[in-house]
Amino acid sequence: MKPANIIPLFVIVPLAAAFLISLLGKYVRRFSSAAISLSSVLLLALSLYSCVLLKSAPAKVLVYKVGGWIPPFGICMVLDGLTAFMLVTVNLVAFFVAIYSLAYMNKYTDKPKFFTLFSLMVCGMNGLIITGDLFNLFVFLEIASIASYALVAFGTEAEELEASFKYAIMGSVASAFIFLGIAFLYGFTSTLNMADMAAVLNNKPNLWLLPFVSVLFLMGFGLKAALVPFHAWLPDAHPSAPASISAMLSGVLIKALGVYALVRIFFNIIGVTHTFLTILMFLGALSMVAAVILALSQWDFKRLLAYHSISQIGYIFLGIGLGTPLGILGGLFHLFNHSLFKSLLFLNSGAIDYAVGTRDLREMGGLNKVMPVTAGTSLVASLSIAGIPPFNGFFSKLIIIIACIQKGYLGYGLCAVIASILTLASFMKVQKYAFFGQLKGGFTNIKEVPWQMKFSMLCLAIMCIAGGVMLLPFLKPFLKDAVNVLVEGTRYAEIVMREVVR
Amino acid sequence: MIKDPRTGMTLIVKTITRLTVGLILLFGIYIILHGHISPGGGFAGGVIVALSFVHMMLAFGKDIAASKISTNLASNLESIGALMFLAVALLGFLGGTFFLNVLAKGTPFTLFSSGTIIFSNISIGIKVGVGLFAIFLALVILEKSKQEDNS
Amino acid sequence: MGLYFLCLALFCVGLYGVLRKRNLVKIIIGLAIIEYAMNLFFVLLGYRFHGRAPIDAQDQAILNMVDPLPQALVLTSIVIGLGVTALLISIAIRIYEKYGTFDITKIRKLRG
Amino acid sequence: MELYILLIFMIVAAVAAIEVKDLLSSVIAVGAVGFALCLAFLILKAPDLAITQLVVEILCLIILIRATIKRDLPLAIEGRWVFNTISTLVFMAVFLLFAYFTLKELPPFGEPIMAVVKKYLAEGVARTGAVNIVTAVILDFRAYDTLGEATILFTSVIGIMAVLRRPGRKQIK
Repeated sequence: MKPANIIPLFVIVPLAAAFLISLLGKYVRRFSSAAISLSSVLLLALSLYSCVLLKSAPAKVLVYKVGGWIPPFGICMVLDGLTAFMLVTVNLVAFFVAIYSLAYMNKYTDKPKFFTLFSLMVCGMNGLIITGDLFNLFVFLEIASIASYALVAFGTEAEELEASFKYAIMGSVASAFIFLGIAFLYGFTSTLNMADMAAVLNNKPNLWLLPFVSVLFLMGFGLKAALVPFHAWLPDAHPSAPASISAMLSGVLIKALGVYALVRIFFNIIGVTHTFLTILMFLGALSMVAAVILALSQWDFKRLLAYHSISQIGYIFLGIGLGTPLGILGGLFHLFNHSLFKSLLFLNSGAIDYAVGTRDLREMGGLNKVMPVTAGTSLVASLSIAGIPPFNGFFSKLIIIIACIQKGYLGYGLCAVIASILTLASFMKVQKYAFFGQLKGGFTNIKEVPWQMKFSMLCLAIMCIAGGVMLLPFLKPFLKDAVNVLVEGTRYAEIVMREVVR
Repeated sequence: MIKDPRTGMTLIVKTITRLTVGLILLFGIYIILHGHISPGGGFAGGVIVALSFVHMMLAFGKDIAASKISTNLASNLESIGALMFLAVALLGFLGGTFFLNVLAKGTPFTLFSSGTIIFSNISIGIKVGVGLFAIFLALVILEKSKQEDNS
Repeated sequence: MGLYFLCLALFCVGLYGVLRKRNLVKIIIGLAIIEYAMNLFFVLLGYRFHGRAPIDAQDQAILNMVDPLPQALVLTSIVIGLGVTALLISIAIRIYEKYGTFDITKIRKLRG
Repeated sequence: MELYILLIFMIVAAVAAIEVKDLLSSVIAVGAVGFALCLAFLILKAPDLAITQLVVEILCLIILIRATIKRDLPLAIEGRWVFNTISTLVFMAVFLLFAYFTLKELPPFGEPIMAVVKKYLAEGVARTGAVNIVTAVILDFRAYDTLGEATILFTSVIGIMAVLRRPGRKQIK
């Protein structure tokens, strides 16, 4: 058994879970819960094991040839530093959200369908992250997107259906742009393998093609990632979904489908130019500031969180757009941290909704007396997202700001600081209205949520507190390998092809 | 055109349908099985199979079509088709790799050639056929229950 | 060249429908047109003058086949289009049921 | 030449589908686009696609007609109509202008590069046993894509079942 043989399991396990749940979930009681727990544990273990595996690999990259066909003739899967990093992020959040959903989804009918779609969404994200083939990336992107369209409408209330329709239309247009971009690239290079394509593009001069394709991809993946000019769907879609799905959407989906795919294609295939990085930084800074200002006036807890997601995506793009190793490190670290604290915040909002039955901040108040776990974890998450020192959000924001200053972009650094202060203000409001103050009369007999929900929230909170250890020497290679993949740029082609031949 | 969703269309349509629906189904199965020799394949054939059911449902009304194949059975069959395709993919592990075409290739131009491709086609055909039919059935049941709500 | 351009023009017609129309069914139709256009564009990329369909014949050797890869990819893309369209139609039907209209301006949230 | 005629027909039908007031006519016009596309696939020597497009188009049309029949609605014209239309048209003009320059850099129509594909054509039958090269590509060389495709259809069926079910939430006690 070669070590690379574990790579296809990232797709097989969630797929098998999805098919089995949809077949047996109706007949066998608790089958869906058992299957989803088992598959998420397995995926988490596999993703952690893949990091260990990668450490011992000589070139820090493993290639799996699906069907035994040598790339570029067949499809290959590539496991490198960035892939392993994203896999850990996705599967970690998916694990906690799955545990949380076991109890939370009692509010809705037809649990097996929910878990089937959930599993398919995880499968889509894992497949997208691990693939080394451009069209395959598109296929898995569509799996994850379609599952998320259906999940947003899972409650089948009017508001949810509308949000889902809007999201589905925007998402499909984005997919059309991406498909058109792939078609142009195929016509020009006559290959679909990412490494091969990068090699061909390096040696083939062109004037208009790459800028045009870049714009197509920027529109497509920008829509999926909800960068500011393309963000209109997110504040509707994310609050409408069930809370556990909001956590997945804001926590990892926009990052896997948007940030990861964009970064992988631009850095490793097309190759970044100075103009592109400038555009990325500008859009990042714009998202950061504009979304946080919009968030300040929100009273719906989940809608407020959705605007903050756009703002934090801005931080990630600002960091990556700097293009320096330190900036990319900050961006990726912030991606990891944001997926932890934003999913935690959405899970908190779901817990409040579960116990109290409202999402409006003005109707809450004094909940820390009846829901201590929810209140405590949400305080941790709020402080993390606002960038208060011992928590993980502080470190990643600090790295991004230092990287800005190092490269001489003082204006962008200032933007980041201002956005951070505004975020703090916004979450002070949340804490004040939801958890502190006088307990309202009707709320005295509210109970804390079931243990599955508490378990997930507590674990995520602990990871938020301890997030800073990621920068310690013995864990840093995990981030450093991911950064190296991006810093290498289009040398990706060489690295992968050398591994293929071996 | 559609008089009553319960009883379907007129006698002429019903008689013609009785004659043609079996042929359409057979044609769909032919397309599925010959996917590796002639144009077509699991997906196109599966849609044709689904269309034969849809045809029957439009002509005879929902109840008769649903008595042949219910939503529950359809979604179960769909899951089984999907699992079969995954099993074909996993079969490749016998030869060491995911999706390896392990079976003997046979002689080209005959029905039993090309290793696992024919099994992939069959499982995709089952999946697509019943899956699309299930969509249509679900839409019709929704409309019907709405009409009952109104009346 | 001219064909490619016309194909992208068709893409733009669909895009116009999606962006400017205020009726759910019209938006779905616009999306369907976008899908047709992008599928056709990809297949056009693989066409070869005097090419033959990529299917071997028993009694003759076929030398100049058209590019089969775009055809395989577009097959996948057609299925994706079908899946998305069917999902959108069912969502639209549920919205119609709640509001009694497909008109976007009468549906509160979707405006803008 | 016939491709030009078909494409122009498709554009005209598409404009009709978008602009016509009656929803049923609009659905039928989009059906015309779909069937013209099917013919175009046949001319472009893609019989697999032609069959698939044909049956998918029929199924889509049946579902769309069932969705729109007896549900006719007027089209409303919004406030800032002129401004939005002009901005959309400007965006499209810019898109097409840049696309024009980009298309010049692609290989000319009818002469694809076919770098990877040569191997499929040369060894396809011998290595996979399938005579239909398209089937060989989708079920052997790139079978993993097809697994994704089947999963997409599965996802959308489950999604549709989930969206159409009722009630969506349990009653709150």
